[in-house]
Amino acid sequence: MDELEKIEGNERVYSLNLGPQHPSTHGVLRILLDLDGEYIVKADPVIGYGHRGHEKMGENRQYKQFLPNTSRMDYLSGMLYNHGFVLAVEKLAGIKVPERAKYIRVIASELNRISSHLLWFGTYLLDLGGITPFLYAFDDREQILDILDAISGSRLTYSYCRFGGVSRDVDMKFIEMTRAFLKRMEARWVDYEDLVTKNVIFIHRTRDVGVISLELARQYGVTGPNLRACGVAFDVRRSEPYEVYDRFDFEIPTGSKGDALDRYVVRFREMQQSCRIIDQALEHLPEGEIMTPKVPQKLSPPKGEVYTAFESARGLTAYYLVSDGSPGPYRCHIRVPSFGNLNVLNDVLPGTLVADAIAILGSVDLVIPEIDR
Amino acid sequence: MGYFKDIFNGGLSLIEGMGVTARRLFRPLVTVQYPRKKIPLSSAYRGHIELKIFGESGTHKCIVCLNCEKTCPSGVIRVQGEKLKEKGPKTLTSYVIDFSRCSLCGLCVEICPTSTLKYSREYELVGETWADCKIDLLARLARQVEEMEAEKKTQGIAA
Amino acid sequence: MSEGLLGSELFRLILGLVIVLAFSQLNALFLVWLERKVSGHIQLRPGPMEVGPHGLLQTIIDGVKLVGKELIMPLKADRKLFFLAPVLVFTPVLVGFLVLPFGPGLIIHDMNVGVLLVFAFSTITVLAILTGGWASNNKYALLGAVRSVAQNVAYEIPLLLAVMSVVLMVHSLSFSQIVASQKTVWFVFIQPLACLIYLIAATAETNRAPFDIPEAESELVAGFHTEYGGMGFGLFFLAEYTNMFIVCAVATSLFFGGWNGPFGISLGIPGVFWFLIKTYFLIFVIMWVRWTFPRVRFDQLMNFSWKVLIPLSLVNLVITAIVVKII
Amino acid sequence: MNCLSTYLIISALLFSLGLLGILQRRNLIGMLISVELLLNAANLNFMAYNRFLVSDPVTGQVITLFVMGLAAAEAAIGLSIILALYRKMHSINIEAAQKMKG
Amino acid sequence: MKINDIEARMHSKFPESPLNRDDTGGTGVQWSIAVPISGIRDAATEFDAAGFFLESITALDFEDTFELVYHFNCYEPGSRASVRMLCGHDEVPPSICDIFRGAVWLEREVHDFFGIKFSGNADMRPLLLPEDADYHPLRKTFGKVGAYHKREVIYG
Amino acid sequence: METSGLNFILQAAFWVTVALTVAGASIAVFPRNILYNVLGLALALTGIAGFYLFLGSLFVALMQLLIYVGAICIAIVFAIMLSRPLHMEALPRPRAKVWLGILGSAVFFIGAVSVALKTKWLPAAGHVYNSSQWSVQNIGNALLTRYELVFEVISLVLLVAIIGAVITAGFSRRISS
Repeated sequence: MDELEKIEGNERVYSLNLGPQHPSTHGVLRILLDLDGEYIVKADPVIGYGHRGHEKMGENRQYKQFLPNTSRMDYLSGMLYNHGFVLAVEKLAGIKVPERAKYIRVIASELNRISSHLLWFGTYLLDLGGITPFLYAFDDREQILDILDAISGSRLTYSYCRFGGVSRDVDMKFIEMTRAFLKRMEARWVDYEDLVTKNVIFIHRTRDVGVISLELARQYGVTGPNLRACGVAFDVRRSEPYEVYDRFDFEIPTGSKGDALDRYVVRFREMQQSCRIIDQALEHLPEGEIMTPKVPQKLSPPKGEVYTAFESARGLTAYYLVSDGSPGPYRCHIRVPSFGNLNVLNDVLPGTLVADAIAILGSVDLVIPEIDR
Repeated sequence: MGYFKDIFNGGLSLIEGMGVTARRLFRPLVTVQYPRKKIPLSSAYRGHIELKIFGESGTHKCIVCLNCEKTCPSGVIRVQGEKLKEKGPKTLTSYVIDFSRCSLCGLCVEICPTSTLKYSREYELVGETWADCKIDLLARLARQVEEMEAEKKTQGIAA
Repeated sequence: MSEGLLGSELFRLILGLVIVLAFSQLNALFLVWLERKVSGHIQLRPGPMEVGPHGLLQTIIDGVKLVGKELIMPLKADRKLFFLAPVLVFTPVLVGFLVLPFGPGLIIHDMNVGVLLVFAFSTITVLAILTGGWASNNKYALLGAVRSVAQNVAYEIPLLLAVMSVVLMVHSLSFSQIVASQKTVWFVFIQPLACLIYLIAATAETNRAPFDIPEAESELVAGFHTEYGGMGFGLFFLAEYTNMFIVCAVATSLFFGGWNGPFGISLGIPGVFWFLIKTYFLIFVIMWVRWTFPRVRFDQLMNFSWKVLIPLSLVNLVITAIVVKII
Repeated sequence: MNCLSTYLIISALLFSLGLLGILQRRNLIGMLISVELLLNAANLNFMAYNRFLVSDPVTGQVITLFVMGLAAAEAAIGLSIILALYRKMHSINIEAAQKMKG
Repeated sequence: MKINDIEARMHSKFPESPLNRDDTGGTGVQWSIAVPISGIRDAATEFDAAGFFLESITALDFEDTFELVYHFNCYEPGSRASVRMLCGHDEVPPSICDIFRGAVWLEREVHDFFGIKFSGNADMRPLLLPEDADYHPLRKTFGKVGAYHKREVIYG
Repeated sequence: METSGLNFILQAAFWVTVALTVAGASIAVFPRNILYNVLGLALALTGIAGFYLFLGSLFVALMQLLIYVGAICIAIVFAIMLSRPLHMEALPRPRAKVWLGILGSAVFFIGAVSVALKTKWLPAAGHVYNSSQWSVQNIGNALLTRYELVFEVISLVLLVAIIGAVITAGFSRRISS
């Protein structure tokens, strides 16, 4: 390290602007890199290019009007964000949700989680230079989007959940489609393992790259698959089960070292676990209402606050809503997982190669608009 | 010997990967040539909103209550109505949406007391100017009514 | 005067060059199309379909578009070198065609040092890439250029060593003699290791995935040609594909029996077709590899060359030398 | 054109250009480039003499090849010294190298 | 359970501070404690030592005061705790960025949106707002002014 | 008639090569930009390879390209990239040094040219130019028979040089990832 300091401040170090427009920054992220040759001496992520003021919008809107905003924060797991928001508001207003709606929400959320992970899988391989897995993953993701399109009517920003239920009931066709998808994925996992997981080049590119130690992860508040890759089985679906997650039998995959390969494996196995959850939920999907009948159009929850955490595709996400009794929140704060996941890169990137930096950046699965909010 | 084993296993994994791509070479394609071939829309598809045509009256049922305009989070909808008679409901004179700002949340459809709003099945919505994104729903309705009548006529002739 | 070398051959050379120019351009356009088709079908999509039957004319349209584009140069770029580089990158590529044995007698200039000629000129490509990368005055381009140089230094050695083991067997540096001596048995069966090393090193030489680190899209945007647009980019692009053809053609002549059919069976097909079939098959393999694997990292690439390819090719060369001496 | 003295004059020109480079440059890599020019001028002479005067056809060529080998060695060593110097002094100017004495 | 240990510790450390417990999990936070401005560093040190991580820092803007809310959590089920701290509109709370490294950005974000400066955080450049931003959008006085309450209106 | 036309082309080619070589050498020496120098050197070396071709030895010409352009120029470029003099401010050349250099090289040039022109060069006894004798086989034979010792020594020198270069430049990275 002392040698590193010696090199700083002389003409060897030059800076490189990675982004805001770069093929691998996934959105408008800019990282100011100080490089020595191809080694990174210092990394300073610059964010905020996609800041839209969702929190301020939340304060100026009614609860239901803010719902469409939520899926635009993390557009890759819009269903999960919708889901979390309705959970928060239901908790705040004390609305009960019918069982069927709970199951449907879980199925839709898990499908969305798989689609988000599949997109990450594809783009991560794209970052590493493999183009074909990206298109295979998108092929699979397309199936999920079709399923979600069939129930919600849109493919990315769903606005499917409602306070007290969901907006549309599912039919047999949906169940068939989902089952067919689960069956299809069985064969695909094998293909992906052959094509990517076992690939010697891939393993060499990711093993021991971008190690986030458990202590570092804790310091920065890293959550989600990135944390689980460090060996902690921390998942909001398990630690504070919401909806009906406590009724399902699923594992929380963990890694050991916290390197990029572990993060990859954890996400990969998480997709398989999500499939298991969906399978069980389809099995036990009850009949009945999908909407609580007594939810007023203009919802005015009582005074108070609620902090509702849920597991989005990227980690622990939480809505912090403070109500003053009016139809809109007094304060609407969103805790986003990518914030900590990007922040930790301040410590992880220095000392790595530019090529590694791309591999690390891809492996933590950032969605920049989620950070910018 | 670990050296040669690594090389061998590495090579094997590469060949396995090539096997996966090679198999795909002979599978049917999954994409379609879009403008020539179109995929059927899902039944739930939500395009921009439009006014529903009710069979008995052959027109919409908008009562200009302005609920949709008020509930829209993005200020998409502009509704204007006039009182044609001294007593009685207002009549819709203009219903324009600015689709470029719409977030397709569907609040307007849900809140409409007469259920006269519905999602269209329009998805080819390219525009070159902001003005192209402004959709006059009344004009659209008139067009649709005309088309329906024309269709009825041809059907009548055929019958 | 050295008429023996330059005299009567001169007109043939010039004629050959004209044909080569035409062929290489058409071939490169075809290869670009082929690459798109191969990648498309591997990825379960049709590839270009709109222009011409199955998009066959797509690359020509693209070429016309590239020619029509404005030549944009970054403000502080080095003007002379910036425009020199794309031209420079194309010249060595053409020289390679001079000695390629397309068929028996179908060779522009059958030199007794033909193999050497191809590799002597191929190094100029690196200089051109470097010039282009440096002249762009762009850090990504410069990084790509530096990577290209380092990669070239590392892969030239196993490439030449692999070729040398074949040369040792034939006792000749002339392509036609090398091909002629594979009448019945192709050298790929006698020298499988050398063939593999040659193909790997050649992939690296032509900056093809998984060794495309000089232009690594996800890391360096477009590497050394980041700042090039229009025909500047077009020339780099064409040169890459022409280079690929040459490398595969050389592999065909060195290891896959050139114009000879397998095991001396020609099936009545003219030699030139055998040659082209095999070359295009090798090109297909290289494309297939590109659309399958992720990119290796820069230092892993160097390690792979120094720790695996060079020792193996050296051992292979020594064994070949001993065996040749004994026989 | 193709006679001995033409080559000799060209080689003399190259040599004096190389000499000029060595004498006036401060950049060590620039000096190395000039040295390469000198070696090539000598090589050209060898080849020309071999072609026009010497009875044995290979001597000049072989010597040229040897000089090339030596030039490669010289370049390798020279460049590595320059790199080492650069790491130490952060400069590749000849004045920087002079600091090393004594 | 770590959460009970730390609750006892916090209680003994800040004996006069009100501590709200939510056993039903209705608000998503197991318990919350209100600390004075000077106490936040002590509290954060305790949480750090107990192996908690910092989930979020946010602020509420009231007519009379800011309220900073720190959410801590650990890797055990149901262990979220919040530390609340009243902070006058012109007060400068101490930074905890040397205790939790991730706090640097969280505090920067709070500074962006509310204009609360943290003493001890050297990096106070705008994070999400433009580099030259001199406004604080989440203050209730910014932009369209809606409801602007005193703290007791909501928390009694 | 055809031979004269051919001769003209050859003549032209020769003088073009001369021009390129001299231009390359000048670019290698005069510009302050080190990358220009290297490219100039590459051009001059390619020109010299052309001369070898005119002198009748294709093999040496190709070796010239392979070793000088392909290896040495690339190595120099590599060193340039590693030491990054491009980003440094180029110091002005001392005027006295420049004049001294010009004077020295001019004196040498005049001397060498006058020697070259005044000497009556006589081919050695038994000199016959025969292109068939200038073949690769002959060179190879000579290398491994008459010049074998020199060949071995040069190989050794190269090996030592490579090892020395590796040690001097040092492969160790300053920052380990």
